[in-house]
Amino acid sequence: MSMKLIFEKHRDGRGGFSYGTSDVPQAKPLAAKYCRSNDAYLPGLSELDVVRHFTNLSRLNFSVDTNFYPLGSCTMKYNPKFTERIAALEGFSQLHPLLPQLSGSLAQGSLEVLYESEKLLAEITGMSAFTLQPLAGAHGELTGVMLIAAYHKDKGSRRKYVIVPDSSHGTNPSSATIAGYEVKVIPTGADGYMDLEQYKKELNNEVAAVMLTCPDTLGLFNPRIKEIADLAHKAGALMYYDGANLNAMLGKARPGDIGFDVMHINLHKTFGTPHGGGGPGAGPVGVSEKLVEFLPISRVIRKNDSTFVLNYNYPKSIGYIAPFYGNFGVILKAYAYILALGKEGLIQAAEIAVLNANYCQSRLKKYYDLPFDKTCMHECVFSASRQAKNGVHALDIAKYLIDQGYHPPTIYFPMIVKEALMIEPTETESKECLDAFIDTMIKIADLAKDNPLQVRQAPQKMPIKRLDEVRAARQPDLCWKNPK
Amino acid sequence: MSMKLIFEKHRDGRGGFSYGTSDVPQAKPLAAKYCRSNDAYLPGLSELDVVRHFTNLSRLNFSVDTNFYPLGSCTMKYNPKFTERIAALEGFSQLHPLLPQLSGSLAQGSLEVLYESEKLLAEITGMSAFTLQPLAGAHGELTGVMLIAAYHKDKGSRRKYVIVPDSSHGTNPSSATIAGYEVKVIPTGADGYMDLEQYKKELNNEVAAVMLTCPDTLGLFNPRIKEIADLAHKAGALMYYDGANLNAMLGKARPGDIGFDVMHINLHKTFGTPHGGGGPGAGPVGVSEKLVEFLPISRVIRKNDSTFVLNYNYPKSIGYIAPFYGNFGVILKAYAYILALGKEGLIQAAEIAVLNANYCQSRLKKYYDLPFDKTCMHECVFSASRQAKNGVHALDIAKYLIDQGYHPPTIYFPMIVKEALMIEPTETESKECLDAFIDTMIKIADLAKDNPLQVRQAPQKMPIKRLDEVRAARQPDLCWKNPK
Amino acid sequence: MSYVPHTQEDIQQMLSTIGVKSVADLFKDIPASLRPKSFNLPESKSEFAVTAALSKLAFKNATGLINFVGGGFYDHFIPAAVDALAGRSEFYTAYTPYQPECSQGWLQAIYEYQSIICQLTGLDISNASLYDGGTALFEAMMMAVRHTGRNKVILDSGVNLIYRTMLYTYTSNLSIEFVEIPVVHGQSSRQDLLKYVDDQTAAVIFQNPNFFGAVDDYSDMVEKVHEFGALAIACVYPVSLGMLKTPGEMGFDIACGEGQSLGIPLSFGGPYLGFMAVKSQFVRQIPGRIVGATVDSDGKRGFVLTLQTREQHIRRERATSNICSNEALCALRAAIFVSLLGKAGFKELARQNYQKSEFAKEALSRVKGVQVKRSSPTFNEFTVLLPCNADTVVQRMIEKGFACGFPLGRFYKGMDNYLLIAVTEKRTKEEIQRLADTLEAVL
Amino acid sequence: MSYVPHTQEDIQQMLSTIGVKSVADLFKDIPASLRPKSFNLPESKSEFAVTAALSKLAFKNATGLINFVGGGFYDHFIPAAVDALAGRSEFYTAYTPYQPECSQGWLQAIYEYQSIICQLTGLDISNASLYDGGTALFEAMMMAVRHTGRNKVILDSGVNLIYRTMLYTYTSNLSIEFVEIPVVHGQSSRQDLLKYVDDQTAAVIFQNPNFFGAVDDYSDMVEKVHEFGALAIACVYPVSLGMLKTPGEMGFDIACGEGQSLGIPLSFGGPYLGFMAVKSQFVRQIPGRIVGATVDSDGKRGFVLTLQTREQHIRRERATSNICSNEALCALRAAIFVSLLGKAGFKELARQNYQKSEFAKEALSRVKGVQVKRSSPTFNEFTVLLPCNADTVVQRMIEKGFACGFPLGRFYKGMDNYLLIAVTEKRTKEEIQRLADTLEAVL
Ligand SMILES: Cc1ncc(COP(=O)(O)O)c(C=O)c1O
Ligand SMILES: Cc1ncc(COP(=O)(O)O)c(C=O)c1O
Repeated sequence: MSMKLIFEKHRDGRGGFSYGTSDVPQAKPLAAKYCRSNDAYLPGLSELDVVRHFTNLSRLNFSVDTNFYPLGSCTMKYNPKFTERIAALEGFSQLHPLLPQLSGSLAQGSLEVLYESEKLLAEITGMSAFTLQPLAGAHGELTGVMLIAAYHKDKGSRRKYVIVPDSSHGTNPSSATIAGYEVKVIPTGADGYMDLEQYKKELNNEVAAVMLTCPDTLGLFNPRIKEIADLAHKAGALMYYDGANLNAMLGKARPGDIGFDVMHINLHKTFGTPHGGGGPGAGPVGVSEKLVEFLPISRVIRKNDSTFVLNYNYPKSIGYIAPFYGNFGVILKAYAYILALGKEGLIQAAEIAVLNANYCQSRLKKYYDLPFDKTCMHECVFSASRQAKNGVHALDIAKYLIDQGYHPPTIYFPMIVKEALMIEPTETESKECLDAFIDTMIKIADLAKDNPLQVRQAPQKMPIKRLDEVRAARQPDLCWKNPK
Repeated sequence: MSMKLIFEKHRDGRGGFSYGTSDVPQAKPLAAKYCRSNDAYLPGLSELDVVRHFTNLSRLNFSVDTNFYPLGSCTMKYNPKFTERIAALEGFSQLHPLLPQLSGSLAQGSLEVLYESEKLLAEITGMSAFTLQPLAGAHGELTGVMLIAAYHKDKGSRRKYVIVPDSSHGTNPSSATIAGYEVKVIPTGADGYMDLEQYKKELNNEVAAVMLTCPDTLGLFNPRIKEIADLAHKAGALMYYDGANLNAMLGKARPGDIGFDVMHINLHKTFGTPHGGGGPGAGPVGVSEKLVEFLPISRVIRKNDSTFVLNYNYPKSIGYIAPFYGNFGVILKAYAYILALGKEGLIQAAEIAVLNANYCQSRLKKYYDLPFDKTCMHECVFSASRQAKNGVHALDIAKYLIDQGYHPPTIYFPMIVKEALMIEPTETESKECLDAFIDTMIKIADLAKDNPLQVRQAPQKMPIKRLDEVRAARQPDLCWKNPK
Repeated sequence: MSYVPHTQEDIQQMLSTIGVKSVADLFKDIPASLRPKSFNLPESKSEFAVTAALSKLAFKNATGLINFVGGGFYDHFIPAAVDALAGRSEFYTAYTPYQPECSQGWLQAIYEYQSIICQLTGLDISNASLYDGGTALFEAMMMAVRHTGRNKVILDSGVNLIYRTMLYTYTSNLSIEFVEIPVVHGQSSRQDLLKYVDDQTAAVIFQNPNFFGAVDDYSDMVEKVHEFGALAIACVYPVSLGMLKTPGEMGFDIACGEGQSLGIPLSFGGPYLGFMAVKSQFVRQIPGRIVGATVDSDGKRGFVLTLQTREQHIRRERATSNICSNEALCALRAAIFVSLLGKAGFKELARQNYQKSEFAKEALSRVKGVQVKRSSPTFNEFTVLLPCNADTVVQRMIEKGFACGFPLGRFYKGMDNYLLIAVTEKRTKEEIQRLADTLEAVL
Repeated sequence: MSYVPHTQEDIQQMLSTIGVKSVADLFKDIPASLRPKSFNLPESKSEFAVTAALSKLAFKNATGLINFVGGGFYDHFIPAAVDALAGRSEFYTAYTPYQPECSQGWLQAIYEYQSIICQLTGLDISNASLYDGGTALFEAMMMAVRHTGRNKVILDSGVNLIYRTMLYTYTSNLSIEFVEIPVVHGQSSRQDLLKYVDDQTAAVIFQNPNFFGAVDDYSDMVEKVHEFGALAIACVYPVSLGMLKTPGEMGFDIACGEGQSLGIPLSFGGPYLGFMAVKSQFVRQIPGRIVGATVDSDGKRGFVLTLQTREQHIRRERATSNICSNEALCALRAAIFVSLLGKAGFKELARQNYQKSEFAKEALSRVKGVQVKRSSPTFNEFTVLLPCNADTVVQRMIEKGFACGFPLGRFYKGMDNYLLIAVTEKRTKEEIQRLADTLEAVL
């Protein structure tokens, strides 16, 4: 079933939603020169047809609520339903962000949520303070690097470089560039960790920061992480912690204790807030004591009478990162999630996430190449090189999994692993679910030997087969064209 | 994909929802003789697995929001989403029904909804007053017949019979029996209407009531309906109007004006409230002046100061039909629906429902036998007799439609039409949707000639094929059995 | 709002296909004399306007009272996942699963619901739902009347007055003879049962916990009932079955009741959920829809509506019941609710209701002038005797933010000073203590 | 609550498969010295307890104020179908549609969103969403800087101060030179533009309607900007595009802005929706994800993420933007919102905003002491001059139940007596009249 575009269902003179007749008298119309000459060509359908369109569209997606979704680096855990109910409360959902400008008393509940969330995140990570403004992980990275720049500037040193390992997520080097730095890339050594010698060579007083993911994108915790941090600090550089993989660390290690100076958290990953289709996220940034004064404004302050105020008076602040206080709705859900799990629940999440990943790794390593055979953290990264020899690539494996009802793992990332298959089961999946998935993966490994074509022709059961991506890029068709 | 039962996903020691630790001290346990000896064997799953289970189950259903659903006699129109938002408001959804017993002031909003809904329904139907207590259409019928019995008893006459036409819905004769009457069935004449001569013959002073659907289950409006009512009244019988087909009559004719004494409305059909899987419904009963005193208690009264009270003081009332005020949530949604559509909207609903049905009838009558070739109202009833000669029965047509993504029409009802196909498109379906459906029906008529087997083997695209219904009835397996 | 998709052009094309000039022509069978005498309805309104108007009405209802009112309808917490799942369009906007191939989701869910009801009640067969507790009780009674061919029914007066009134209403045109046996010290009088039960008795009906909250073991009485060939019917509160002896264990033939406590909002009286479970021998007598498992032509398990020959759409005037639309969405909520809680959660729910109610008894028994009735054990509801008219106390407590209980004088003569107090898992220790303190203050 | 399904038995079996004794063994790579110095978090709570606690906080926020505050973020009505559809699990709990075969629903919905944005703005290409209006503006500016290889940016001071502040923040470590041109009598100063625009200019940025609500036709200025080879960027309010001249019609190269008004709740500042549309020549420069149509191996239309070589996960330090997670669910809401309204509904939405705002101007201009600024036409927001400090008036109006507008003194020196008033379609005639009357009373 391929579906018509909603524009293709349009009929002139058909409409859905009605605003009723306006209760105010007709006004003098706006002068024509300020007005658009034609109405926007928007789809006109009845409400039922809009409902049917989007309901049936939704049914074409895999999702956590319907499928196992072990998309590595994305922590696609179960997102509890109850946090939606809270975010929908009128007191939260309909609050205008400018109301605190009218009177401090109008948003005390939301300010308390922000204040308490910051405190909880600080305790979870061992950082001194947080800003909740960044709107996603990458946005947090950018904010973090800007804080680092402000710090160095304040010290009177204009440094030029940011160091990232070659296993890093693409957002890391990109964020560093956008914040005005040049990027130095350190290769991964044979042991799966960043090459320490190379690192030492590159480290000097031109380096502003070292950006690391920990556990890294191979799912490994680098036991020499502290040494790396110490070296950076000795060179006057700051340590940035990409918190995308924080799920594995909850209650097990804190970036602050390790010696990181700045970090972001992907609230939407670690703390289970829905981000269907790619967002919204939230990327709060935590800093160590020496960077607190540079945090974005506003900041929420608790007064002695237990009321909350927004304080804009931080002369060294870098300024505004978001128009207001961050993605409040996301922060609120993450806050509710943290309260529900509590200390034990968060530790359990980390432990079971790691258990699940190691279980997958153990059961699959006979069948797929494991580039670095170590205890992993929340995810394990295989290579399909062995299968690729028979023409069955990571992509083919992904497509075959789709036919079996599984969302594929992340593929071809990290880039340093050929034919990478990055599996992050998360803690909310049961052993039965993992076993069924693993059995399917084993079956694919067998097929790759016995009947590679079957894998390469997948998917067959989906509404569409493989798409022509080259054509998509060469002859871009990026929006529906008005036929008239 | 056939799905495991939720019980089959159970694991001992696994649980979903948690109540947290109780904040009160341990109490002395209840004596063992009052307690169950074993815990109920209920499924233990994580919340995600429960969510995934029911989400994936839902995906196995056709529904109005995903499919055209022309199920005759059921008025499967679009149910607006906004009424859900209203019913979920805390002031409505969390109101305890006994609160008016504590203080009249605690439920003024809900009492107003009930009061105004009754008034609107009375105006729509031309009846004098309504009770909102009946919980579905059939429950309304039972209530109505009980009111009729109370009326006759009050007049000192104990009548024995209720007359129904053979085209009537099964609930009519059943309700009459349960209320203590014997049923007399009048056949349908060659013209598609109740045989008037037969009717006159059966009518006498032993007849308590005549129950009619109008338009009837063939979708026809009987132009002699008034004559039928007059005859009944002359015999001292009351006229009962089965309102299941009221959708066609909105603003076009009112049962009260025609001379009906008692009627029910299927709010969940005509006034668009969701009743997934078969309910909940609501079957308010309206009566003419002479029956008002028998209505169930409580009744909502508006006082001079515009406040509302529940009045239980009606000595001739038949008593309690429901524990409280009816299916309040359903009534509330229907009330919102009526307010949104307003006068014009309701008339339009009737007109377009009838237009859609006649359009289907006109385009299909070349291909399927039309037992009574007349202008129909909201639904048209075909017979698949012609196709049956080639072994393609109504059931086969239904199954083939399923494969094409259509919910089938009602089949084999009304029973007086052989191989009946009862198509009720409703007003919320577009011409494009009808055309596509009609084209499919025509294709089936062609296949019935050219390739009957293809139709008879349907469905092929569903998660299951045709089921063994005989086995289901002969070896009933009606609940999951605890394996231990 | 209008939900009609037709453009003027559509209408014209359709009319010409039909071969008539105007929509009015389609209504020509309705004689002019039968056209509406009036159709005075308000004008169409926007979604926003209706939402705003009804939100105002919602605000006119009491919200935020701390609730200790039960009386058969309870303020339990409903996990958010219940709303999310039951609200899925494919459940919400389908209808009765007449066509199994495109309704397996619904059919399996109902089968699971039936299985849960069987597990809770300890009986063999459940139907797919009935309207509510009261109509379920009526259906159960009629089933016994049909089965035994007798017409005398013994009603324990611990059965909710609302339900007893419904039974009387429904049978006013039938020849059923009722006998009520009294509740003595909160429990049903064995002596009176023995006095009245006989071989003319079709059914004996008990409620557990009874309306006053009292819990009993009815096994001895059920045995007596069976000696006379009558059926024993239990009206039960499902949440209590996480702890209490089941109807099945006590030997009851039929268990039924109100399922609202299983994840269904109070919603001012409905929609609720009538449930019914019976011993297997009554499989062809039980009213209502039933889903059964079977296999498809490939031998794969699937589910269908079954045993339909009992029902009105086939059996017409000889059907076991006239029910057609039932309360499927509420049954689905119940199935989801119980599945979310699971074995352990459901037990814990019952436990916390019991514990908190016992704590409330303790707290209230320390209030001067309040006498907690303790003649029988209770589950989560109990009666207290106040030193003055309960109605007045209730009014004062409302002003303090409490719906402190149901004043029994409303239902029972001579009980004007009694209050029926329900304590669910939602009530915190602090709220219960505050109830006691506030009561002390207003007395 | 715990959302972990593992039983003790599961854990034991899994550990033994892995070949370790305990879960702790899995964390052995973390040196003891790096274990948390503290992890002082509250205990786990039940869903009910968390819901109850946060409901209390929600109540501490203002609800029920009649809202006339805009400032770039508007109180529009959101049809219930938007929530119902965007909340569908298969949309809600999926992620970026990297795998097109199991994500066609998302991909098509984004393609439709992109098409809607193009229709609204009159431009050719839209991306799949950016974080918010401010970051979208930053991305647009950087695109111009990259494209032109220049680093001077001219900013109209009618651009929301919040966004201007964000631009300054983001560029503090980059060498961008900003020039602000003043707003004179509510409109952007042509004279000043001519003074500053030159062949070093990368971009000129306008906002329409500007922060004071003033509407302009920027065509003449865009022409000038283009004469110098610079790009013209418009920051626009989507709802206004149901009436106002589009960025495309005025010749803008890039349109961007805040999409909150398209069916996204105010929610105290987010999640919101940054949108961006550009002329087709910038197809390979636009930041963010983009969905394109293509065909599958059977020739059937399907949708994919395309032009990914612009993006960070491929291009890394040379990407056009660092964005990864975006605001997809908000974009979906916008697509559904606009689809529900349709052509006619969207136009009517704009019309009612305009009409009601004009009515409010009339009503307020009759209030003694209030001066409605009328130097420029406006859409749904306008400024008034009060006879006293706006802050004080705002306080008094809050007590009367109104959030009567944004006191401009908070953002602009010397504007302490000015109030910025927004009037959306939600405000009724009666409410607007009451605003005027109450203002009269408190002044
Ligand atoms: C390791 C890593 N870092 C950073 C990011 C960027 O986070 P976001 O998508 O929230 O911007 C991701 C996202 O997938 C990631 O996996
Ligand atoms: C004609 C007719 N009458 C009565 C009923 C019974 O209504 P309900 O299902 O609401 O009990 C129906 C339901 O399908 C019907 O179609």
